[in-house]
Amino acid sequence: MSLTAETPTTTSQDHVEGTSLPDLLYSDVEEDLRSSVRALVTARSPWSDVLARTEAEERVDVDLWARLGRDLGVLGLPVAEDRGGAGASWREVAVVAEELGRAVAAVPFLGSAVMATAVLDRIGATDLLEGLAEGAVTAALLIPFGQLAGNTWRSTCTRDGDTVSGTVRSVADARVADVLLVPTQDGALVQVAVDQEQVTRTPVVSLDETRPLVDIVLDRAAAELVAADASSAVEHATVVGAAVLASEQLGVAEWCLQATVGYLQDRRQFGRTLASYQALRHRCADLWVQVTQARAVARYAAACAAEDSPDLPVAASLAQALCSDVAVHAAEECLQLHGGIGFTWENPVHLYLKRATSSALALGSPHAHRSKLGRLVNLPAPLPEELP
Amino acid sequence: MSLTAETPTTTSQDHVEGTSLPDLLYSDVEEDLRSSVRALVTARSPWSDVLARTEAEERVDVDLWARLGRDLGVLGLPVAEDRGGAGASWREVAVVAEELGRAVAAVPFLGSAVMATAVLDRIGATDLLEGLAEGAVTAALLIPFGQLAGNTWRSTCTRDGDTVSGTVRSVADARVADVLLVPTQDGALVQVAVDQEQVTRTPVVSLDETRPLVDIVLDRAAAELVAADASSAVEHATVVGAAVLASEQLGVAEWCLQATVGYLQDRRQFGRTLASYQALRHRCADLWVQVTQARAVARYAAACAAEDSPDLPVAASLAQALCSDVAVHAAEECLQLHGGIGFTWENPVHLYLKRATSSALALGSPHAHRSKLGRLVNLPAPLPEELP
Amino acid sequence: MTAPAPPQTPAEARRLVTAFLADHDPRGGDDLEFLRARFDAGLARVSWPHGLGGLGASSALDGPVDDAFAAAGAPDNRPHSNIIGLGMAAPTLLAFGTPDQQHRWLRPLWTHEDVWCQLFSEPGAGSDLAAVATSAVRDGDDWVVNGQKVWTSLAHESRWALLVARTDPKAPKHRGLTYFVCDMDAPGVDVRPLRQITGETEFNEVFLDDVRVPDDQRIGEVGAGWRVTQGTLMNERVAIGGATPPREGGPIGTLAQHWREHPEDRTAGLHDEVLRLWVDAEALRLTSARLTQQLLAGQPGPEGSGAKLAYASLAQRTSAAELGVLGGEALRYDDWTARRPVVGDLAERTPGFRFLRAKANSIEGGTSEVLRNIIAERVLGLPGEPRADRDTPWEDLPR
Amino acid sequence: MTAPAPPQTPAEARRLVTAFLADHDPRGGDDLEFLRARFDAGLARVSWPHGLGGLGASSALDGPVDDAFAAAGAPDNRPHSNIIGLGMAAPTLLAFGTPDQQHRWLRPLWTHEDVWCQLFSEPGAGSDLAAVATSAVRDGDDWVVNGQKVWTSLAHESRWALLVARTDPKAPKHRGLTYFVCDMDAPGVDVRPLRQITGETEFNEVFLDDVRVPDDQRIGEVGAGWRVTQGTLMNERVAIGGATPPREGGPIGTLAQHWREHPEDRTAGLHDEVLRLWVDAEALRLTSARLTQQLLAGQPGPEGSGAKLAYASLAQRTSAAELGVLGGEALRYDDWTARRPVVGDLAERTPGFRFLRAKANSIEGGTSEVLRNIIAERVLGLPGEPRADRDTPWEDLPR
Repeated sequence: MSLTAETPTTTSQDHVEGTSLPDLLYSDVEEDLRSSVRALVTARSPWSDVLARTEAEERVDVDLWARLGRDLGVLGLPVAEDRGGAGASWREVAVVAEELGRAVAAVPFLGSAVMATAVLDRIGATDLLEGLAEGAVTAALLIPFGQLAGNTWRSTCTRDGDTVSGTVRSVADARVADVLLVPTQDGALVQVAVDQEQVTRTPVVSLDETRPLVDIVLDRAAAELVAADASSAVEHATVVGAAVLASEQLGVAEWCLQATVGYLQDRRQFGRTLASYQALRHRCADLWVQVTQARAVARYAAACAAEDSPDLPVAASLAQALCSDVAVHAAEECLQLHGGIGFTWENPVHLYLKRATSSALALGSPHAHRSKLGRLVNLPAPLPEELP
Repeated sequence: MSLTAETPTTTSQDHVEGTSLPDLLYSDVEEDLRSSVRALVTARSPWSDVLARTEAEERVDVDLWARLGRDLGVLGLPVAEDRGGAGASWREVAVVAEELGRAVAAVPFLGSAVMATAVLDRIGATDLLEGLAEGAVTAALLIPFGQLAGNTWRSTCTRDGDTVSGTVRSVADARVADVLLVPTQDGALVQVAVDQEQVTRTPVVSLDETRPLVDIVLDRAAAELVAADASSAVEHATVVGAAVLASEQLGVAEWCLQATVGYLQDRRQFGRTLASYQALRHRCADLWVQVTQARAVARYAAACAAEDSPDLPVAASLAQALCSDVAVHAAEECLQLHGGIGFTWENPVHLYLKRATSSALALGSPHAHRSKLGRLVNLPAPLPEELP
Repeated sequence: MTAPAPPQTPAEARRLVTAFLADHDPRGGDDLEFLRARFDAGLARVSWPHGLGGLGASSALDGPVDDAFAAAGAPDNRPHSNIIGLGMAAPTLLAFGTPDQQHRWLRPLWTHEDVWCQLFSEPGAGSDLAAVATSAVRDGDDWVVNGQKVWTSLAHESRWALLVARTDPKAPKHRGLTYFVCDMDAPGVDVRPLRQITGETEFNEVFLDDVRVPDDQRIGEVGAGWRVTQGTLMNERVAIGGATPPREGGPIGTLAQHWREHPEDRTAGLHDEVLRLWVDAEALRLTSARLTQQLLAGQPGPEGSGAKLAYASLAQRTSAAELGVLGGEALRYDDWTARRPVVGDLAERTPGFRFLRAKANSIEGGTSEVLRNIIAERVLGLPGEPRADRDTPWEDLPR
Repeated sequence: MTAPAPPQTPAEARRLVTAFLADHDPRGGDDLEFLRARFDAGLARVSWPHGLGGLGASSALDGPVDDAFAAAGAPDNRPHSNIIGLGMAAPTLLAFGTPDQQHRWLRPLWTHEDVWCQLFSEPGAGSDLAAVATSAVRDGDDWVVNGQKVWTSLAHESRWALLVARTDPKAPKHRGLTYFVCDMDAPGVDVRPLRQITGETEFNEVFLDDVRVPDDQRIGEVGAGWRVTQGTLMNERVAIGGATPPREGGPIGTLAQHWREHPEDRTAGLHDEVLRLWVDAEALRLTSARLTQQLLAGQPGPEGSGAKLAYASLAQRTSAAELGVLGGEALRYDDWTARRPVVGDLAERTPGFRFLRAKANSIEGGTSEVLRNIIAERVLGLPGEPRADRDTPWEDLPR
């Protein structure tokens, strides 16, 4: 299959629908949702458990994952009620992602509750959707996690009758998936149950072991057709994934800022708290400014996804370009201002640095998203250099 | 004429002659030279005079220019004694440039004593060289000041018998030149006396009025052939110009750092000196680190010019890429840390900001020099984007 | 008589405008009479109080009312030529002025009969505004003012000035200040243009030599000048949360347009920088929009300082990128003549002008360093710098 | 007997090596005997004193001597495996040790019989090293040491450690410290691996529980530990001014090579970043070379702190660019197992490892913030931060 390339427009003004912008604040409902999720992850996923799990046999927090579905019912938020969902929107999904990011929780939310859900919802695959929304089934979209969202990409998986074959490297959130959603070379989407010999999942030593990757080989695996023409649905799902990932990155950045400020207030050097040093305070202030910007663009991306706005591709790439850099920078500042202790394994900072770094590369690096924006808003690349 | 494009090499290792580097320190002779020049410009070119001259009829400090030639004899430093020069090298020229930069002195040193001298020395045009070295004649190389040093460039000036015609915009150091050295479309170099009707010099409102530009129109101006094939000499002269300009930029940066440190020690806010604020001190420390790097690369570029090293194109572009940014940043920090007073006309900071900014654009912007380095050291540009 | 209920919705506000316009021809010719009538009808700014140009409505309705008048072709009060009057003097008078003072000054201020300026900064009191040395000494019903102010925009066009002066040099610096309104036509007021690095004379120095200010032009109590000043400056920052411009509405628009129209100026390094600036400009636009939404929702946030900090950096980087894109052409400037700036001139001038002018963005209205201090202390709750000057009599402080 | 005159030129130094090699077969098989003989001949480091492995020559001749031995295929003393011994312990012993101490420790140190480490940092004393809490109490001819040290590289392989401990808690923090050499095999020394964010255990925590240190292992006077420590740390910084690597000799080389070999990974934004890093790497290389030239010319400059600051930033930016160039492939790591690092492993591992390891560059050996303080104070002459802890007894300081 081929995800169609974004269509360039003549001027960026075409993207501006007047000056009216969606609501960028958090609603009361969203704040309640945030409180529930935060209460759950605080109780069930303290960072020491997250750290221990990065070297445990079972990398995914299946208990937390089950509770998110069963107890909180936040896995089907964007799905209509008549399809088994909660009838909310991607805005609420983004709030959940923010809290899961803040806790670097090891659950396949982005893969199953965002991207797999988005593609199935777009296609209208109601049966599978219901399972996902209830938390009974976990699914993963079979794309390399580093693939630029929504961009030209050709799957190498091929269909042959009711089977599918192919190799996909570095797939996220597939470690505990029951079902793989496989885009194929001919533009279709098929579903593959993992409990068959023809599916091999090889764990990858991942930069971020709180979202461990696998390499997947399908060797004439039994496959069921979901949709014959799923190109645009897959493209849409990855763009929604990028939009929601920005909120997760925001949560990471917020934790890092908060941890840094707290540490500076506690730790003493030369008989004074670190917070009493102006150079360090100014760095926190700059970081705070960046976090406020990350919040605004992440909210805008979530709102565009919720409204299915034509500006969604711009909003998603904007959010990825900005929030990726902010989250990484926040984690780097958090480590640096913690000094040596922040460089040790037995401190949570590295979990956030690794999550921030791998999230920045996921679904396209900030460089790739900026290049894409150049095409979307008509800021073209230079002409090729004339050779001498 | 066409300056030949730089030849790419297969790996940058080709540029490394072992691990031996030239002397990057200042010799005692150079320090003596520095003292003489500094004493002269301190006495003869205080910043208040420089400022007044930016709006005076005569923008160039012809008195200082005469003294540099007559009293100090620093206009023919790189020229061999048997050609009327001092038999020193581009290293010493760079020290003079540093001091002239530190004083934002309004003299055509870069144009006449560096680029015109370099091209004539390369060609071996002894008669003209002697005049330049003595300070009896001032010459300017007729290229747009923004032209990337040493790069592909085609002159639009054409020869017709003993005349030359053409228009060149934004020429530096030509305002008081007696002789114009004109590269022509056919690769020759001709000299044109300015005291003829067929030469029109139109002053340009320049971003840096301490090095004012002119637009020049030659309309069948009487011209004398200097060399029929001068392409490589002109290219070399612009590269030497870029190498020496880096030292001038170093002088600008050094003044800005020194002025900033001095101001912070004097000025009080909230009952304390500004120097007592750690955030400001850290910015000075960062600036100092940058200035030490600018000094090292400027010295290296001067040494490569002095030795006519094959690494000179790399050294010159490296120095321009770095020193341009350092000088501009130093001037910006100087202005910002002076606060409002730094934003006023009656304060020297803006003279340095304008000199730094225009020097950064002169002989190629830092962007252009980095791109050129990419070609020189084999770090190629991306392949052209595939269109969808 | 009880005041009528204020309008609650944009539609209700627009109905009031329609009713007013039925009685007042917006193109009748006498703009001043029209503006005065609009003020008297409470439709100048509907969020202002009854009897003072408003109807006590939500500030969210001010925009729709202005829009409705503009749509009808009504004359406006040239708000961009009286920014300090409308943005700072009016809110200060409303918050701290006596009823007499409000009635005396607000109408001609709003109708643009009187332009206002502020006499705050001094050569020795910039970021440390509470260090002002200009003195005001009581003499009968007047105060006699002496000192030098600086960075005063519009002083040469202004009828009135907000003035902060020291009335008690023996008190600690924040406690010895008093706030006045100064008549700029009074004897002893000398306005001299102050030239900037752009060549322009956007600002002024103002010398005050035995200027008599009647005590009824004092705003707030004697010695309470710092509190009033803080109120004024808070309005300066809130003003940032105004209408959200369209995408590419700021300096990025000029740069993006040039990039689209001049393929020959594009290089790889500049491409990345232009895209980064586009991202940052759009992020700042959305951040400012979110701040406005917070204000309208009654959740005033501290993001204003952050937005100003980010704006200054963005404007400086954008104008620097413009120079880079232009390359050698940017070596040329347009005009160094000392002259007064023209409103809206920024986009018309050379990139060099924008580059130089943007250098002031991180200084004027609170330096970026002071804003970082404010964010660290007030938003993040980190401790402030040790202060040696809080409890010492002003006259004993080192200067 | 008078010592022979030290060699004055590289050629003279090389002649001494040739003469030594005539009597000692460099490939004779017993490396330790060869190294001991080289030490005894004063050719270990010719800049060290007579009788202590050297000939009192200029330090500019140490390199040529090493090169001459290497050219002859002689065994070396594995200097990269004893960096703290050679770079810090040896200079400290030479500057502050007694003749007995120098004769006891320098030869086995140089021959690599004894590896050394330093017991300086503590959980509560990082940048603020003078705050160490580890105590040393006099008991007869010994000192009894108790405390916890951290960030100790090579502790698990070391025979000896440089130790700074508090001998007078009632004195101000800088004045109550004493400097010792601690036997790492002594009872009560417990070395525990400390794991880092890379997964590796490059460093150690060292617990000292009633460790007895004989008084003849004290370096310098009781209470003079801070001065000795400063001497040690100064050597740490001078060590930066070593041999100049070739162009692209550092992390930039790995990045540049990848760029050349993988056209498919190139993008416009990354191109500019790679070129900027190349420029900065070459600038730092030249700056370091200039610093070395200054040192050799007898003009020790303060550039060492600046070079370390710039190196940390460059290493971090370069490894981040590597991740960007690799894109999705950089999501993979190689090995999280807790293990001891291998010298020279950096270029062999994944970009993710280099990215994580580089985070320590701005912390270890003086944080970038401390280095900025040092530059501002010692180079630029700006005032230091107000210090509340200078004159207070250590035991009364808040912790």
